[in-house]
Amino acid sequence: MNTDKTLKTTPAATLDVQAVRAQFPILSETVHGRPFVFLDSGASAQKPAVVIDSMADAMRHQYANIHRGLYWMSERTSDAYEAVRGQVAAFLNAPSHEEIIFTRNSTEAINLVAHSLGSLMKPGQAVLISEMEHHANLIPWQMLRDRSGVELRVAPITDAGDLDMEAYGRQLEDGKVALVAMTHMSNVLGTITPARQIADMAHAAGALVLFDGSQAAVHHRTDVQVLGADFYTFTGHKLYGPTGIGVLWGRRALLEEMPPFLGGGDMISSVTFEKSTWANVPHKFEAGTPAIVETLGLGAAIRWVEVIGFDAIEAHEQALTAYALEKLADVPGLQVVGAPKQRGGVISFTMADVHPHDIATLLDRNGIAVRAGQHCAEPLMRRLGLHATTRASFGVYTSTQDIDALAETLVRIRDFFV
Amino acid sequence: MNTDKTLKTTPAATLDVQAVRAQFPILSETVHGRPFVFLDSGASAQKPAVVIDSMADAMRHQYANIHRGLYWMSERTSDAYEAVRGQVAAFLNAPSHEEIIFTRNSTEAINLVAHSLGSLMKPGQAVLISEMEHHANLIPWQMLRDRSGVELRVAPITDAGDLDMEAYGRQLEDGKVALVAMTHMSNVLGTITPARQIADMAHAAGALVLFDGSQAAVHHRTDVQVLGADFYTFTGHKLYGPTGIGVLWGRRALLEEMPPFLGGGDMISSVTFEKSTWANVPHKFEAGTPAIVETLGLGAAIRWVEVIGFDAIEAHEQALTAYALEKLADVPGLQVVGAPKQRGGVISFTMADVHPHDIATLLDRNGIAVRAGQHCAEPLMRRLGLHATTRASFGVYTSTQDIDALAETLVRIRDFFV
Amino acid sequence: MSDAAQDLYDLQIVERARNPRYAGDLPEANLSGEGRNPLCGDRTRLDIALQGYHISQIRHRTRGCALCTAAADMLAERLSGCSVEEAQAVGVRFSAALVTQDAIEQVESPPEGTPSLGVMQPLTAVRFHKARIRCVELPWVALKEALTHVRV
Amino acid sequence: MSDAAQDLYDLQIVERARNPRYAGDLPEANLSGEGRNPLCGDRTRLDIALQGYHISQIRHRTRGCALCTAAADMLAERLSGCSVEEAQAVGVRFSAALVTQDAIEQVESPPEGTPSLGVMQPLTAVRFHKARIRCVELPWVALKEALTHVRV
Ligand SMILES: Cc1ncc(COP(=O)(O)O)c(C=O)c1O
Ligand SMILES: Cc1ncc(COP(=O)(O)O)c(C=O)c1O
Repeated sequence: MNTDKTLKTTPAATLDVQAVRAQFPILSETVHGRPFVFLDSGASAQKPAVVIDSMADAMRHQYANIHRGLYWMSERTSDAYEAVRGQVAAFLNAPSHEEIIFTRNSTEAINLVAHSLGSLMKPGQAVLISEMEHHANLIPWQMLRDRSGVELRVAPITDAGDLDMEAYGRQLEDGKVALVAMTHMSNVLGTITPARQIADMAHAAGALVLFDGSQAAVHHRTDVQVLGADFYTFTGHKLYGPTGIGVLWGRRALLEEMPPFLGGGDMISSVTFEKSTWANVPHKFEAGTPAIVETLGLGAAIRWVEVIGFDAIEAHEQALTAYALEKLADVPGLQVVGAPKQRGGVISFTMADVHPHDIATLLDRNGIAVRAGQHCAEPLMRRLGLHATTRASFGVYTSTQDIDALAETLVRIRDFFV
Repeated sequence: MNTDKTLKTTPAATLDVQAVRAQFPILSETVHGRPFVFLDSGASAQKPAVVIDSMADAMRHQYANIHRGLYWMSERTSDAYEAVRGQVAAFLNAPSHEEIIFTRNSTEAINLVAHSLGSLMKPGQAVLISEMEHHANLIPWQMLRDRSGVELRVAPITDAGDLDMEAYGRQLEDGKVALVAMTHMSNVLGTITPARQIADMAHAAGALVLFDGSQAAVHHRTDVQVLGADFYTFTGHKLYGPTGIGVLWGRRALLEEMPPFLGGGDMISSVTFEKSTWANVPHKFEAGTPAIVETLGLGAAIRWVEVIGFDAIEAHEQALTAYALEKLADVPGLQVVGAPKQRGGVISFTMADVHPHDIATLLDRNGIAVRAGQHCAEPLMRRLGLHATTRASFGVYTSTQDIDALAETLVRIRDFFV
Repeated sequence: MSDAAQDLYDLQIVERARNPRYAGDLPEANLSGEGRNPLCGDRTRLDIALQGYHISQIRHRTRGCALCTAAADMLAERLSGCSVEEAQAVGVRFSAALVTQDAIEQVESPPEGTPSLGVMQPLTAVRFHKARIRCVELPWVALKEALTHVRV
Repeated sequence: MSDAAQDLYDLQIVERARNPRYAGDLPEANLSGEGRNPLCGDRTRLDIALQGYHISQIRHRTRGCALCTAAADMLAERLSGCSVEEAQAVGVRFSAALVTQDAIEQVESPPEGTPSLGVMQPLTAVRFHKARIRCVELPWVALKEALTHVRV
């Protein structure tokens, strides 16, 4: 490989990657005796020390079950928990903190809507998704279809990996679509979908729109009002936050209309054996003891992301992705999957004659973590005519050295096999 | 108050409470300038340092998304996650680790059964609960009733706070009951229900039985096989573990028959030599990225509890509860609610002329944390003819000094009001 | 009890709760309303005798904690003889005093023209006890219900 | 590549994957079976010519990684000429060698009477790569399916 070649792009200098990396303890680890090169942030991001510490500190110094506790520890913990709701609302520019529902992850958030909003849908109505959905935004709708007779439609993508907007428009034409549920960024192709346009077209056809922001919310600033969304979901562990915590945002009028999903403590107003009435939004949707400490951790993660700022994050990731695309183009036999108009920090690729599994294992032996397989997007794989890909995905701590290590090792892997 | 009085009981010496307390960082905190006296473990327990550290250590040194990751960090994290499944199975003496399903909490575990098993029930069948259920084991069945036309029956309790076994038997007589869903320990009365007998009677009548072990699993050793249970649930945060993680155990044949609850990634069957359906269980019920770090924390909590041992824990809590009942009997105007045959470390009480809210706030001003209200058991309150109670609940770190502080302060509160 | 507890459980409040002056029925009432807290089962009912736009008398029946009982009784005393408009202005002022822990200034030197809290003043200590704010607000929920159909 | 990678990607394995000797169709086959891994889309199909209880020939068509392809090809070589019973015994032995990282001893000095792994030996290095075990097991899933209706 020609390392003398002058690269056309270099990452923006707005983000001090080394300083960022220093905040992630795990990045100092070695794997198989090599420095740990983590290129699987799309599956789950690593956690900065402030997130880890915020959780440990809560459990060390200020913890009790929340709501209804009339004592200091409980009140303080409740306040901290509810303050994160406000933070998340600001993070998404949601009109009100009462529109923020905490879930385990994005998957549960989508299932909540599929169950709760879904129970209001009737046969004859349809849900419209796309060909590039993660299973999390596919299976819940399939299950709804099988439960309730609602139709499930799939909008096609172009060969480049963009949503086919004309075909999408045609799917909306008969007015039967009640809900468009679509990814805001593909976890396989990196495609950032034209959310505003998708929403406008959906609304014009009388449909609501839910965006699966699991990937998107990590890479750029999200404004649910500018996007024109009705529902938006994301998941804490991809946003440098803890596992076990995700978010559903929904417009208040919709949330108020929807029946609760899970039943239990903390979601009721009054209970008799005969009949119960529900608490107000958002508590109606949060049954049982929530992931209290994880919510505080999510708050710390959002605070951390906001200090770095999405301008710097986006510039860094865009530059890094461009750098990676260039570097990977030099690897013999390597084929990047898709060429979407707008791409976040996710690149899937195949390599002639070398199977993704073999690539992943051999990269790992060199300390480099990538994902290989179908990426929970089997129908998309079929659409692309592929069985599996290797995927490198980037985070705020990803450096050009990481990319260099990836590209160089790929060349050696290829030599090893061919 | 007569402090010279010789007490008839003192806690067993098998547990070094001071050594246990030293492992809980939060117990060194002060509240309103007083030492923190925590008597709300029934709502959520505090966490020992090993639990806090296990979570932080995972995020610092060994974290990645689990399953399908072909690299070292992911494999190690997957192994650690799955190892906790084995630990939980041993903890409950479940026949197989594949019968352990991780949920957010006990509430979600019960909702899972209500949705999934519930979808197999038909009008004409009934679910039987008791008068002393937590809302978590009531509302999901009400919602099932309203969704599917299944009948909801309620077995009465005696004035002492025990399940009325004769009435329970009569409720089973017509053979319509498909599932008995009952608490294994009341969070209000402390009643430990005769689970084996409940299960035997249910089975004889052709019904399955689910025990809500949210409280029970904390106080004594649980053996789902000895209990004759078909389903058992508990919640990590009451077992000195993290928030955001709970457990459903179910008999394999039932879990295999049941349709999945949430849809998403990670719930697809896998190929093995056996090609048996076990591959579907438990993963069929775990959609999306689970609470990975919290599961590891639960593993640390169980390990910690098992080192102390349930013999010591139970002896300590039984002695402490007896001590507390004696001490509280000396508080003028105080009335303990219920006198069940077997009681875990939970005592609810009322005090003539002083409202539970006022008691809780005034105790808190003295650093003492108790719960006041309806304890997510409104119908039970109605049955008892009460509007609210004050509840003190004990954990492995509760000391006789904590009880003394409670009793003395209650006397002063009473003096203040009367 | 500790100083801070004394703050909240001011002697005036405890005394009121023990011996409310405005508890009971009001046969001549032409308005009534109820406030309930489903989380603890507390409840307060207000009976109001309205003459034109003037509140001539108020009585309450309260099943609740000391704060709730005292709040109901002090409401009854403070609003007796007020116009509906004044009553509502007192309510606004009271709410404002409860909203934030930084509201002390506002409590101590309110903007000109706002009605005084009078006998209700000690209740504002509850602003430091967020979880108890519902308790002192419950009578005001009842008042709001009672005045629903009164157009000023 | 590093030493550990060499371990797994033994030259024999890589060579097999590159140039499988038993790939293709088997027109005279009277049994066939398929193994699929839905997580990655990998698939291997075995065609088997069975004469009485003896496997006379095996061919495979594999769409998979190097480990899967080599495993299928080595299976075909090892089991050609075996009885069904022997084939199953080799399978049991192979499974045991993959189960645990402590199985080295068992791999190197198996209990008496157990059949040798022969050409398959290098595949056992996969026991250190838990996530890849499925890859080398896939041909055995196919074999099991092919033999479902053969009663020994
Ligand atoms: C008896 C009982 N059941 C269920 C629950 C619900 O537990 P969680 O809120 O963790 O789901 C509790 C705890 O509040 C409980 O005490
Ligand atoms: C686009 C997309 N949607 C949904 C999910 C599901 O997220 P989680 O597993 O946290 O629920 C993911 C992550 O795997 C994703 O990439």
